[in-house]
Amino acid sequence: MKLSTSTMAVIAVLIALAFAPLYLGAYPLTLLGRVLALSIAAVGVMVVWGRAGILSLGQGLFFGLGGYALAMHLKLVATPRGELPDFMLYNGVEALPWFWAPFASAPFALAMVLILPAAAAGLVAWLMFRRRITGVYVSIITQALLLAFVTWLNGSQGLTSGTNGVTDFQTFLGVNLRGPNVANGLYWVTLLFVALALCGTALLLRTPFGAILTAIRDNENRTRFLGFNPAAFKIAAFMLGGLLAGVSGALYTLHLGTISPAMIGTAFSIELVVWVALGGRASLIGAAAGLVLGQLVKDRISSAAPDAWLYVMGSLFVLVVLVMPQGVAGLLQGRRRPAPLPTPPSPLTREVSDAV
Amino acid sequence: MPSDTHEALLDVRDITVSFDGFKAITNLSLSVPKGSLRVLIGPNGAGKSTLLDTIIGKVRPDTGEVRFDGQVISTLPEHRIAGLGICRKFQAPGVLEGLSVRENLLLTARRDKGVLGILKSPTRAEQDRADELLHLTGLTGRADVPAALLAHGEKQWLEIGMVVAADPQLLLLDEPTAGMTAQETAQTAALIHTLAGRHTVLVIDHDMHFVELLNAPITVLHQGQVFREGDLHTLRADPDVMEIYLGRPRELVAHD
Amino acid sequence: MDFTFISGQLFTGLSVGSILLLAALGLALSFGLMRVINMAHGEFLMVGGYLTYLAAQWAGPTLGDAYLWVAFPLAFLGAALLGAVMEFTVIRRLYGRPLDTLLATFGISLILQQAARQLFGSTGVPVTAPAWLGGALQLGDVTLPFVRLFVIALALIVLGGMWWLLNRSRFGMHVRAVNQNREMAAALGVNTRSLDLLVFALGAGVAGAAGVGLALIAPVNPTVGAAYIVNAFLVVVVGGVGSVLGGAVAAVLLGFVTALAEGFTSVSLAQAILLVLVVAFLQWKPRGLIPTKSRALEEA
Amino acid sequence: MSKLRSVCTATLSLVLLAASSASAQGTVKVGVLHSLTGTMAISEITVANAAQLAIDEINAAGGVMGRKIVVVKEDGASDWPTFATKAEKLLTQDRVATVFGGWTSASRKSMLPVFEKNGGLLFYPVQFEGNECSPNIIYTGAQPNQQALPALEWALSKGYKKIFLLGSDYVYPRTANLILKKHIAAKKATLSGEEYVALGGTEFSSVINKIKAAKPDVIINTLNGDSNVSFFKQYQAAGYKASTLPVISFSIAEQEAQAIGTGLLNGQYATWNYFQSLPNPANKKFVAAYQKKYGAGAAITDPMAHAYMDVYLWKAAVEKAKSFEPMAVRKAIVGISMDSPLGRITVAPNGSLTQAVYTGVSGAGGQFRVVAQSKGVVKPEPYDKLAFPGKTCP
Repeated sequence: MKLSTSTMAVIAVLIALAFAPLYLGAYPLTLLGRVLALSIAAVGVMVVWGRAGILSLGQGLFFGLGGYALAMHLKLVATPRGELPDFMLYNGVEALPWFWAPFASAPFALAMVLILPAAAAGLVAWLMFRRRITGVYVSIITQALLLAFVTWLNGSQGLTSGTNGVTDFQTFLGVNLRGPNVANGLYWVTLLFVALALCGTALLLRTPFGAILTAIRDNENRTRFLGFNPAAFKIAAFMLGGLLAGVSGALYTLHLGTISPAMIGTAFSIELVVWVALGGRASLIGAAAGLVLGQLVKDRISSAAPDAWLYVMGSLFVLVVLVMPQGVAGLLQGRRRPAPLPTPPSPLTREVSDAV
Repeated sequence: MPSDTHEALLDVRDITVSFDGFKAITNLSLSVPKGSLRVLIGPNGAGKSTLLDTIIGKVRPDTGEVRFDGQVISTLPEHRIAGLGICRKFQAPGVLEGLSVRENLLLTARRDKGVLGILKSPTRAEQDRADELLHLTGLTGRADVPAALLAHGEKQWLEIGMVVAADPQLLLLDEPTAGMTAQETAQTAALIHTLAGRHTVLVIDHDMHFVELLNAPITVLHQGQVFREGDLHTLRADPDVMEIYLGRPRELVAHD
Repeated sequence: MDFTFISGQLFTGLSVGSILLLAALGLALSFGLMRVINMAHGEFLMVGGYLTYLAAQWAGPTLGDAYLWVAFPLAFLGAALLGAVMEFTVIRRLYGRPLDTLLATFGISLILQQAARQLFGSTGVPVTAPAWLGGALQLGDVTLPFVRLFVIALALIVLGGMWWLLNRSRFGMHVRAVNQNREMAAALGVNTRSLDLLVFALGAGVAGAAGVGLALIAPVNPTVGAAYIVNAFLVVVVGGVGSVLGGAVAAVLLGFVTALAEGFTSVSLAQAILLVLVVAFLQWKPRGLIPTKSRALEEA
Repeated sequence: MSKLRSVCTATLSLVLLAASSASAQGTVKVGVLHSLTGTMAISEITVANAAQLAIDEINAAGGVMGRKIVVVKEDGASDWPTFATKAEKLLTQDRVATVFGGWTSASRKSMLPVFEKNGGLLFYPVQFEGNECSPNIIYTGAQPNQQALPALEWALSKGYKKIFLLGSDYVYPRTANLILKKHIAAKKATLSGEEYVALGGTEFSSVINKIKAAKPDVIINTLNGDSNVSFFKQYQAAGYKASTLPVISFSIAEQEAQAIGTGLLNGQYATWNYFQSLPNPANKKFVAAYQKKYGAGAAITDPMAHAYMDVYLWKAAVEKAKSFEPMAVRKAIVGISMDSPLGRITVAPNGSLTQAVYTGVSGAGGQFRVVAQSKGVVKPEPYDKLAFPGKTCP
């Protein structure tokens, strides 16, 4: 039986997490739940960036779509029958906009939590990869699209509630969100989704799909000349990343009881990437753990020394990249296995091999 | 060698390729019959690699067309061209460095290269094929090592293995023996002989020793055009061929 | 919409375009020529802006309006020095890893922003433009403020200077040589390492000088750079990476699109419209207006 | 021997325990939750300072019901979700009796569910758009009818009939302007234009061009933060000044006025419930105390005065309720009346203040001189009757 120590450790951590509501106080539990919800988006970043080599700085877009899809439903449920959501009233909107109406149905909204982010990610990816836009161009374009989305959200207050975001939810599927036992329930649901995301992604990456993503990351042209269409696989990976971000966004919205443009903006999206980088961009557990631990540390440091926080964060960006490009997971792996790791995907080596 | 379009598997018709005004290939035509072995030589900058680039779709011809098995392929996307059964071994080893040796072979051996099909595990036949090629290339002991960790020669062998695993109709080999020992070169030549017939093979190389071992019809390219066609002995006796090489005497001796 | 309004908007477009161009010109060096994705580029603008503020504080009382002529060299050299330090300590180690460079420079931008916040506070510091920039040129009913005309002129001068430097000077020849074939240039005796340093510092310096222009129009605050960085990158991408002229055309084009979108829809939606249009444009011309056809470029 | 030691230890620890519980008896925790970092920090740090000043004064005078106030300070980091997270921490981990905090509507909106879920109490000191009355929030800043409408009345009384509305693109300007538009129409005045610029936006060419085309008599300005500096710079460059086209601002107080600079702002108007220049004794004492602690030149603004007063309001309510329990305090606070730096204020049943409204003109040093003031105090109306008919607080 080849249950390695790392697998054992993961199982132990999962067990510890499962029983957290029994030994953690209310606030630490809430915080942990939120951070776990975010870690699902980190898993998505790991697939898209760590495996397929696509650095998206716009994951907030898909995170936001998932979050808003659920928030629209929650808002409609919290609004008395026959009335408009309060913020529409305050903005002079007189009839429910067409795209809001179907979200009154819970099944529709839940389906949209999955479909909207995945479809949007698919569309964005199709537009980019069809024209073979790669590397930093993808980063710039995804960031620009996210910025456009956030600007639109901010500028269309009658439809989206603008900077305030959608707030003031009451119930979800009949459960009172402000009830006393909701915290534990929400925590366990979140943990379940995290486990699902981790297992599902791990299984998927174990199929040849995982191998082909690695191949595309290392040498996209080569896979093309081997008869694979890299664009199709990159679109699939990007959709998976978008889907995970969307689920994460919906859960996060439930945890926070609100979603607003500030929660999904550039800073959020790029921070997501850096936690993944810190944990290990090529490692599933590394990515999720990097985000969870990073956010917890952030909570501590930003409480204790608010001004120092951005210095810490900024230095982390630089240090991770300079000192441990494969993150903590990479360091651990490197220690276990003496053979040198494959060099990180670098366009320079790619350039050399393509310059043929 | 006059080209016969009916029997030709690969038919390059009057193509011109230019980069930023510089013509890398000018009105080049070339025809390779099904099941044959062909060697392509020429001094640096003659357009050999560009020709291969054009065949696999990496570069698009300004004019002219490339036909494969009667079908125009110079407008298809690269992966479709590869899907028709054209596989190229690059000059610098184009192995997939992040994957193990076995994964490299398994991916290339896959029949189903679509997005949905990729979720299926390799078939028994594909796995057997991979094992067989591991044996053939002498990499059985290195099967689970990431390709990035292979020695240069091993990478060459792995890539030859991949090309064979793809089981293409047309094999394009770009300097397959670069970095190999004399013994390995001989092995490679032998391997190529066993491939010809079942596959159509087009080889680029500088190594005259290797070219001699291949013992196949040769096309000489010069300044983006077909300069001569013939066998090695005829060409060695041709003063014009000697002339274009004399400017670059390095290339007449064994490469590297 | 009357004629005055439309001509006013056209001037707005030119004015916005000139600011975009100033923000993007430094990028044309670091991103366009060196393929370095510097997310901290905006902070060079910020540094230029703050140095202008300091110049006004220090030199203003004695020199009066002439502080501006102190501000330019100060902003240029200050930003260039910062750029040189950045290149030497971080960027240099990351050549060939553009995505990692992006992350590292983003970290640097966070640090610089926070430092500015602690030094100058998070609200903007205002810079009073010299009195001779206070008036406006009246063309019929259209008012062309001198400050705006000055910024347009500044953009043109910097553009011209860069064009001369890259295409006519010996330095530019070396830069182009390195850009085309690094090894060959090195073999011919070009010191590529110090050239990298110089080009990057120059790009930073140009951004610093652009910061002077920005400071005359809007207050300088810690996020002023962040506000321009995405648009500046879009200008370079739309113009065609590696083409200074393309960048100039793109900047003016984006300026006009912004002005028209702002004129005919609402100001707050214009930015979203602009970004979507740019992405659509890249579908049509993925390599920008003036593509540089080079094999190495595709993989950058 | 060992028996003795254990007895000693037990006794000592008992004493220590008693002492510590006694000291816990002697204090009460309150939260102060403002942005100490990020874009909002400049405004919110001074507001947090004002609250701290009041707390220090109260502690020096013996505390609240004999208990010293212990402050738990948290940073909202100009990030709305962080406000919610930190509010949750204050309520569930630190178990504070009340929280003083928030500035932007978005931060308040994101904290609201946390306070309602955990039964907490929040004092919110900033002017806002109304349309909200949570039983868990005491809104002491101006409701729209305590700032926007009096400003409009004043402008109309001065003969300005064509009004241009300019704001940052977020909920406060949008809602305030929606209300203003209804009243402009009802008063038969003219709306000559309405424009919004993204928060933090600094490019006003198009806006000024539109203003030029619309030729208004007055601009009602709800721009926020640095946008104001850019706007006034570019407005001046385009040849405007207070005498040719006056601007009435709702988000420019003494601190912002200092930052914009007298040269740009001289002669322009602002409407608030408080100006640093108010001559009442409570204000003189407040200004002196604040400047003693935080520097002689420190500007003092309406939200700071509200934040300072909020602490005293809470103290009065606790003493009236004889309890720190948030809902008991909320119940007791209605009807409390005091002489504050803002003048005489009273807490209305909806949890907002009945307070006076002042319009001031900007002059030297970022100070405003009061040019008009409401007749007596104005009752808070969270829902405007014209814009949102039939809506009331429960």
